[in-house]
Amino acid sequence: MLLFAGLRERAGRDELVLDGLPAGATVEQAIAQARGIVPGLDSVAFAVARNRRLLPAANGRREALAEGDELALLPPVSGG
Amino acid sequence: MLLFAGLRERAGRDELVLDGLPAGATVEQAIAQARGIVPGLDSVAFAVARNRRLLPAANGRREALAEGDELALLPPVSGG
Amino acid sequence: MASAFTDGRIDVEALVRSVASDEHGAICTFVGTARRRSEGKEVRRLRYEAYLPMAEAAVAEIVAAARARWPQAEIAARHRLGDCPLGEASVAVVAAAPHRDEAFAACRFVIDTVKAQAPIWKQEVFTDGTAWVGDPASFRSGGAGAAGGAGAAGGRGP
Amino acid sequence: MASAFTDGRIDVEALVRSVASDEHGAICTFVGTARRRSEGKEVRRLRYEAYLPMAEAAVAEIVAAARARWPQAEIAARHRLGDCPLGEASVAVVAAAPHRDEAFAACRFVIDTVKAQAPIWKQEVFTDGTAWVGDPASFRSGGAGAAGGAGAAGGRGP
Repeated sequence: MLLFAGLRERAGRDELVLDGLPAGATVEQAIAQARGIVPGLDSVAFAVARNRRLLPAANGRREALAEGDELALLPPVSGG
Repeated sequence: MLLFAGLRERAGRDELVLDGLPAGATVEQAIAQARGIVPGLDSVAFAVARNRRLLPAANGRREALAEGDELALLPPVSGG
Repeated sequence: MASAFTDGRIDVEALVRSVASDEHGAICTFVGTARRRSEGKEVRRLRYEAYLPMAEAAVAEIVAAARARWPQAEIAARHRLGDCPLGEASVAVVAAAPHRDEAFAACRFVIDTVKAQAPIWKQEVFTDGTAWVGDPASFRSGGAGAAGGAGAAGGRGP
Repeated sequence: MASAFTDGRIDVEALVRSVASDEHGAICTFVGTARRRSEGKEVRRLRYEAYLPMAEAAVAEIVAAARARWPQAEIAARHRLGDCPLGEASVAVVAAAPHRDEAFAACRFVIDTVKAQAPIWKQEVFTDGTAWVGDPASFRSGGAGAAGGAGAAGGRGP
């Protein structure tokens, strides 16, 4: 799971390896595991990208993960 | 009286000297004299500047001229 | 203040530098260039003429009006006179401001108002003659050299 | 297609040349630069980070959407990553089109959408710490060097 900006700094690293997620685990389960690793993960409203596409805010986090998926947590963007 | 762009080309020169205008002549009288000199003067809708200020379209041409006034006939502008 | 008019190439980068600063996060630049085609006809180059003292005052007033409306903006404008080859800039407007709303709005206001109001005239030079834009009856046949001589300096002195 | 991202200075003139042609009479350029002040605080420099493969795709999609909407426009965009000193360009968008309505509209659309959607993050480096814009809880004291190391390359590879 890739981390950026303030989330990367909070975690002290730019990638988390999530072990032990059961087969068919959802995006939300992966995020729950990240909560135990990244201090203050919920201090910022982040979006989630799966394989470089933004997940729909509505129920994207209920999707089941597949082998090799690239997840990324994206704090509010501020380019420009 | 200064001429620009198509009016300058129609007249073949960039300035007309208007002789014999009576004291207290109006802008319109000066234009009438220019009509006799510049072929096709009214083939383009021109504005009139007096001392580098645009005359109001409504009744600016009824203004009386003063000694040393600089008149200019301005075809539709097309800068840019 | 520098003249808003030049007989040669417009140095757009210098114009940008003249308004940029680290107080301004947004710079909007508009450059108008000479197009090869105009209403279906092939253009060889453009030629510009101005009523110079009145046009200088007009551009200065337009820039002042923009600064009154967007007080934090810095604005510069330059217009070319005389011959303008295809692809080269005939006019440039730069607006620098703290934020992009002001930069876009001020830049757009200045170019729109200069085009609508400043006493500047554009002549299109075609392969078969010349014509003043906005004055269709001004077409003169004779190719690129037809209007040589008159207005060669591109503008009138005071 | 060239990358929309660069670790060094953005060459705005080269970007303009890449879209200009004598078919286009209007070129609108937007440049965002690093400002000295942000909400009353003194900024020493900016630092940008991106989710690079996703951000490249995002900018390409935004440019493609603009070209679909303004088919005659040519558009180029470049964003800086890593350190951006005060006064230097962090982002540049150029739109060339036959007429200025399209050039302004396409340029504005691209910068607005890149800022709103592309996965790019700006960190302000103050004299007394750093903070990611839009993530106030991310403030870390310790001055300009605090965030060194992580993200030094300014972006992530694929």
